[in-house]
Amino acid sequence: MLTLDEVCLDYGAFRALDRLSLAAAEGALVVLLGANGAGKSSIFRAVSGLHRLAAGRISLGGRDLAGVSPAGVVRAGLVHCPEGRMLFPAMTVEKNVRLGAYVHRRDRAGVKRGLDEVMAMFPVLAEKRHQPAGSLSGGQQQMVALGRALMGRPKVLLLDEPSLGLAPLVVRQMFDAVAAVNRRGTTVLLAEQNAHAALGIASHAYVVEGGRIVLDGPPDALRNDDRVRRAYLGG
Amino acid sequence: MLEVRGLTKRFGGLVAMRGVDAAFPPGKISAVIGPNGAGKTTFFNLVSGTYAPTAGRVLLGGRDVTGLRADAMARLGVARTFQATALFDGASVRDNLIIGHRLRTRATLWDALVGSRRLAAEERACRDKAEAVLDLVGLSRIGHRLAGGITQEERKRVAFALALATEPRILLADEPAGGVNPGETAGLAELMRRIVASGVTLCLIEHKMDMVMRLADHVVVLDHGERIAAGTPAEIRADPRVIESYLGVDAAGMPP
Amino acid sequence: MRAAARGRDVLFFQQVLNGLTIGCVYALVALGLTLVYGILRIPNFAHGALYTVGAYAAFALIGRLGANFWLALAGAAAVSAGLAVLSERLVFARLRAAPPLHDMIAAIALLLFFEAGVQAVFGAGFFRIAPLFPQILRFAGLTAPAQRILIVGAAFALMAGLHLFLDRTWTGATIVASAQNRTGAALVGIDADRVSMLTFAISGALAAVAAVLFAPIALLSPAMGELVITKAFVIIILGGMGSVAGAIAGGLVIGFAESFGAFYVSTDFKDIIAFGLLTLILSVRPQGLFGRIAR
Amino acid sequence: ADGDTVRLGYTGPLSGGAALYGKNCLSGLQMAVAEINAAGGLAVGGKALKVELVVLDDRYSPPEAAVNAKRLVQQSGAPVVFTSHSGGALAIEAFNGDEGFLLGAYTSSPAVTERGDPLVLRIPPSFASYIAPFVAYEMKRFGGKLALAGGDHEYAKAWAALFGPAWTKHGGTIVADNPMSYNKDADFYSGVGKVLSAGPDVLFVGGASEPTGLVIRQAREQGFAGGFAIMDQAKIDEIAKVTDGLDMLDGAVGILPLAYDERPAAADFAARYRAMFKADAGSDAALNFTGFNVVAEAMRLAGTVTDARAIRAQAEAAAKALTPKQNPTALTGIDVRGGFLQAAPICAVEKGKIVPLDAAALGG
Amino acid sequence: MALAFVGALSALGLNLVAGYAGQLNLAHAGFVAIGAYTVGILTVDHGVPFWIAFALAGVVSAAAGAAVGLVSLRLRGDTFAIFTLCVGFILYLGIEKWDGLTRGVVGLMDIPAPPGIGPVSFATDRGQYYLALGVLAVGVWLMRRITASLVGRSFLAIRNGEALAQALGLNPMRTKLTAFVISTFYAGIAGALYAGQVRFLGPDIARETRTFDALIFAVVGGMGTLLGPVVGAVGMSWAIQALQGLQDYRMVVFGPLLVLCIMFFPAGIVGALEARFARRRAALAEKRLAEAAPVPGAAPRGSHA
Ligand SMILES: Nc1ncnc2c1ncn2[C@@H]1O[C@H](COP(=O)(O)OP(=O)(O)OP(=O)(O)O)[C@@H](O)[C@H]1O
Ligand SMILES: Nc1ncnc2c1ncn2[C@@H]1O[C@H](COP(=O)(O)OP(=O)(O)OP(=O)(O)O)[C@@H](O)[C@H]1O
Ligand SMILES: [Mg+2]
Ligand SMILES: [Mg+2]
Repeated sequence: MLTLDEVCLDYGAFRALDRLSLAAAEGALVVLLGANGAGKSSIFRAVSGLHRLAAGRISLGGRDLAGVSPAGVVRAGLVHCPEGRMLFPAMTVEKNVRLGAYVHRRDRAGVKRGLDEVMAMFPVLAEKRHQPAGSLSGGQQQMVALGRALMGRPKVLLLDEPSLGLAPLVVRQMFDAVAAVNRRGTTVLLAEQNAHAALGIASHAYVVEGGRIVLDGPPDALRNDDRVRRAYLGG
Repeated sequence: MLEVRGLTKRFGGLVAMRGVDAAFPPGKISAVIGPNGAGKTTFFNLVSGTYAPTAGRVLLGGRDVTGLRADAMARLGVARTFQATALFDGASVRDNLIIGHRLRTRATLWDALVGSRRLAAEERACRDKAEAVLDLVGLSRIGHRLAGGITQEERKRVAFALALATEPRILLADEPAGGVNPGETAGLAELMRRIVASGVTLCLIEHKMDMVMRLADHVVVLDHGERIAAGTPAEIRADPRVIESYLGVDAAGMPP
Repeated sequence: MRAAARGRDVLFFQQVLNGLTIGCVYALVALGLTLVYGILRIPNFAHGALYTVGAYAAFALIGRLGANFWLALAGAAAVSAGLAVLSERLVFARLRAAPPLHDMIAAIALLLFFEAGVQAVFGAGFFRIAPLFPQILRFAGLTAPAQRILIVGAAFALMAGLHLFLDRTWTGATIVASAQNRTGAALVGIDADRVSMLTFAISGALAAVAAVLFAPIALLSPAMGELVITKAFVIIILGGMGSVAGAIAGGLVIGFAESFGAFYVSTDFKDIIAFGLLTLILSVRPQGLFGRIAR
Repeated sequence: ADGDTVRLGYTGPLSGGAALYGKNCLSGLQMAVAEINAAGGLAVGGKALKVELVVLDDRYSPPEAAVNAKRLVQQSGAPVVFTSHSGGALAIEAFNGDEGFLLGAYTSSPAVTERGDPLVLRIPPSFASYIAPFVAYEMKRFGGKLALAGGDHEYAKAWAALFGPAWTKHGGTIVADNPMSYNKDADFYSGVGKVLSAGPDVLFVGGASEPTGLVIRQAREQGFAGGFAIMDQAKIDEIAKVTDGLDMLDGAVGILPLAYDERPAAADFAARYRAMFKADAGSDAALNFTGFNVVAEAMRLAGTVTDARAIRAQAEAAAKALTPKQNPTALTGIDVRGGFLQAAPICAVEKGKIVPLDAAALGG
Repeated sequence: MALAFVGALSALGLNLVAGYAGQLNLAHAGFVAIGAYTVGILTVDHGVPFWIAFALAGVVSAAAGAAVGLVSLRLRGDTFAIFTLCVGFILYLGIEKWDGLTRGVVGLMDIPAPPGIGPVSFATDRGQYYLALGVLAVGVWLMRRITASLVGRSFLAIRNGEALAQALGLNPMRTKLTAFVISTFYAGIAGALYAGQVRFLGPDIARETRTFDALIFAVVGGMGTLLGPVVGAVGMSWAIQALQGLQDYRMVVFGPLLVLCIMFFPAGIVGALEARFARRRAALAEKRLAEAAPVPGAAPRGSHA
């Protein structure tokens, strides 16, 4: 479905991704593990067109994504739910979520249906429908971000640290939701520091370090890897 | 050395820090850990004078320094590094460090205008300091490079050098090993030991548990702006609340 | 005694009407300025020139092509919007990676260019556009030139329209979203270039409409934009840079301050009053009336 | 002056708010230059010199006028520099004596000649002569309450400073004094409202013609039924374009527009001007035209195009020697300080028509 | 050209506060005007000798700068810039309306030319030229001392990162205020020179367009470089004069030229040259290091650019 091939990405003189390759099969839930600053978000920024590649190729279902604008990427069926949520803080929850369907705006019935589905998935958002998104707690904001991303009807969903700053209970809800989305057929690429939880729902995992993939395999294999254990599983 | 009592910080409706007590003994390495958004950076911002606390007190060597601004705190010997590894990217590494020692100089505009001897002496002192700290962090050979163009690990080292150039008594390091790979992390840990050995008290925020556990003499755990535990690494590792809210050995397990 | 009191009331209401008229014109100009600033962080000094160009475009449409007032208004809006979009494409879009100061210099350069261009085409003379409604309405001792009522009515209609557009339409939402979070907007598939162009187009059109509405009670001259643009800047920092509500409120505040200042204090000092007010408000509320602190 | 060309300079507003005025003044000078050259040039010292006018824009800024004047003298060798605003003239006076060039100042402001600069010619008539007839006419027709609502620029303030005392001396009272920024403001509604609230019979107004028209218009719109004393910077025919005709101007006194001046020299000038510029001449153009001719004639009489003092010394004789064709403004002489002796005819608007007034009969 | 030197001096001051300390003060022309009027009023109305008034011009302007800076430097970024634009307007309007002191729109005339010092006379144009050149040279020399010193480094630190600079013990307010005051001192001296040169003052010299001129000088020459403002002022003054021949079309040509200039020389003329030298120097240093101590495999990631 999604493949990255020898991708390089620079911030000025600093090379954040260094000939990095990875692939996510259709329907997979792929987890990217890595420390702060390892380059997970940079991978996502490269894929979603927010940052130009220095080298390499990215393809989505056979289509080349190099040089496609973020809007074009969304239209191609790939939605990036970013780190830091990037909500529209002064807009209401409903509007935030609805704007996620911007590329499908002509399908009014579809937008309405999508909105109802998101509200059903996160009942707390239905309650806060008309409040400004900025006034919500971190966990609720993360749900808005996820809901907004789902409105884009992604074939591939990139989730960047959805558990960031969330209470353990909320983290669990979040992972439940992600797993559910994946079960319905959406390919998911999930960047996480919360390795335990992430490996619990993953079908495949990559370990990113210093802008490169240093290890990959099925979750169980990684769980048993010494290095992963030491660095990401706190033991 | 550094002590806080009942430290509280409110941002509008959000309470980012609530009644935190902590003490950082001199000559030791302390660590502050906790989940994302727990208030660790806020804690540093309060202690270093970047934010004024809503309530509570900050004591430095017994003296009440609550509410002093960051520059005053720096002059009293509290240095810090930033989570995003802030450097003056447009300047060379050496120029970064020279400005880092400015607070220990007294030359004024007048000295600059008349080209006084004091200014010359102090500029020499700043240069010497820059070389000394560069040497300490092991980066003498990249002093001429633009700070914007060096690697993440080098940035972390330069950040330490910059803080050291202020001749601090205590150094607050926010995720000093964030974004560097395990090999480099070990090098940084070594550097931190050297810094403490040179007589600087160190306090760090870190997510890399193995490093914290090996390095720290004393650990404070924050969650939701509150202190949920404090003690030696061994005590912390065994604390059920810490396991639950942070270390995340989630007994319940996640749905497949 | 009672007559005198009534006279005072009449004069007072007269000033209210006047403050409203000027305030509306200022608000329309400031709205465009604040939209562009809110989304692209460009302090567009050339905005005043778009105002000038709009007025001259309408003048040419009426005088040389015999268009009626409303047609000329639409034409002027189109011309200014077009020029605004062109300056975005040819200049500001190419400076996006440059330091913010460069946007400001470029805007100043465009201002010089447009102003000189207008003068080169139309000459330095004053012109007038005939009012759509030259009548004077009189009731209860009040006199109100119909054109002024038209300005107020049209401006409020336009502001309401703009509000509905931003609030109720997908396209409007793209603008609001981009102003609040550019990255977030890009990630839901909003085309940043399109939003920039649209924003510049709207800002140009608003400036032109303000100019054409106001032109019949004022005069056209190549420097006419300078008079309003500085006020518009005062207004957007007063209202909070990037805030739509702030631009409207700020416009009315300055309009009333000028009108009452000119009447009750001194016409000579009305500008000082407006700027003084700003200094005062900003020293108490550095983020402006409606501004958000930081980003 | 090199070889067979003599260069004279002009600095005035050619861009910005006062550009039109600057260009009107310039057109009179240009017309004089064209006519002199067409007649074979300027005969000085046995040679026929071609005349050239070097033009610089100063955006109505006095310092820029000063800088321009220096440039004109140093780079073009201009022995004479014309300027069309009092600020510029005053700025140039700071050094024209030292640098030895003649200043042709088109400003009615008396300050320009009052300081005793020996190298200055002040081209327009002094406005002092208009004041008495204006006061007499308006007070007689409308009553004794005057409101001052002129411009806040230097020239308008000088006018108001003479007009106000003349009014009270004639037995009237001043009920409001509220100068407005004719050059900078777009709307005068509040300012006009303020003076009207004092219940005046007569308004003193004036700045550039078009803003003056706006002020008059807005006064009428707010119900003012009295008269207007219009200072000479504003021209009634140009005002009428803003007030949509003369109806709103009923009861106004001002200087007679050139187009209505029926004296043969003036009418002939207007016709020639129209042929050359395809536009109606204004008095700014006519006065500058005469002014230039005085300077040219003085050069011929002095036999030099470089010695400013010698040229200045012949100015009085030159003024007297002008032919009617060179002298549409009926210049009769030049006073010792360099002020031109001429009086523009004055007029009033009565029953929708411009009627010339006899200044002498009104006590002018 | 003497006026171009005055422009350069004023741009030099603006460059210190905007280019080095990162605070774009759009009231700059107002401070030039304060300096100019100080000379004008003191010499004309109070008979103060020119050179004393000249020195006071800098002081008065700097004092006004301190007062304005204390209020306005609490604001940041664009808000600071636009706020100072408004302050500039207040200064301009103040000069225009306070006729009792400044003669308002009439203008202040008969300012004496700078009297000669010893055998040197400044009454002639040539004298004025050398005077302006001399003052400018001293201005550049002092500016060099300031910017190359620890004080100048503090300004740059504030510009490059206020939070970091503060954490390093620099007091941002005091640092910014110092830059602001020096900058307004330069403005005041530029104004004093101007008064002695033009010898007539009108409120227009405080207009925002004058600030824009100085800003354009600095940006075209190179913001944040020592000689940029001087190069810009002399170059642009020349260009504007060269375009006088175009009359009405002057700004029609000048506007696009300016845009092209900032597009293709974003760092300004001097900035571009300096960057070039810096690159060459860095390459040399790198080469020397490599020759001196070849560390195998030490070529760090990210240093390839
Ligand atoms: N805009 C930027 N400019 C310069 N460097 C950047 C920028 N964004 C990221 N970096 C650097 O690139 C590296 C990779 O960053 P990235 O955000 O991809 O890491 P990450 O794995 O997502 O980390 P985190 O867990 O903190 O989100 C880091 O060293 C970071 O400092
Ligand atoms: N300036 C501020 N204004 C408002 N809220 C703030 C501000 N700074 C921090 N916060 C809030 O305070 C809380 C604590 O943030 P803080 O940055 O201290 O967390 P942290 O423990 O450092 O997290 P991380 O590990 O992600 O760095 C967060 O909810 C954050 O949103
Ligand atoms: Mg990340
Ligand atoms: Mg933090």
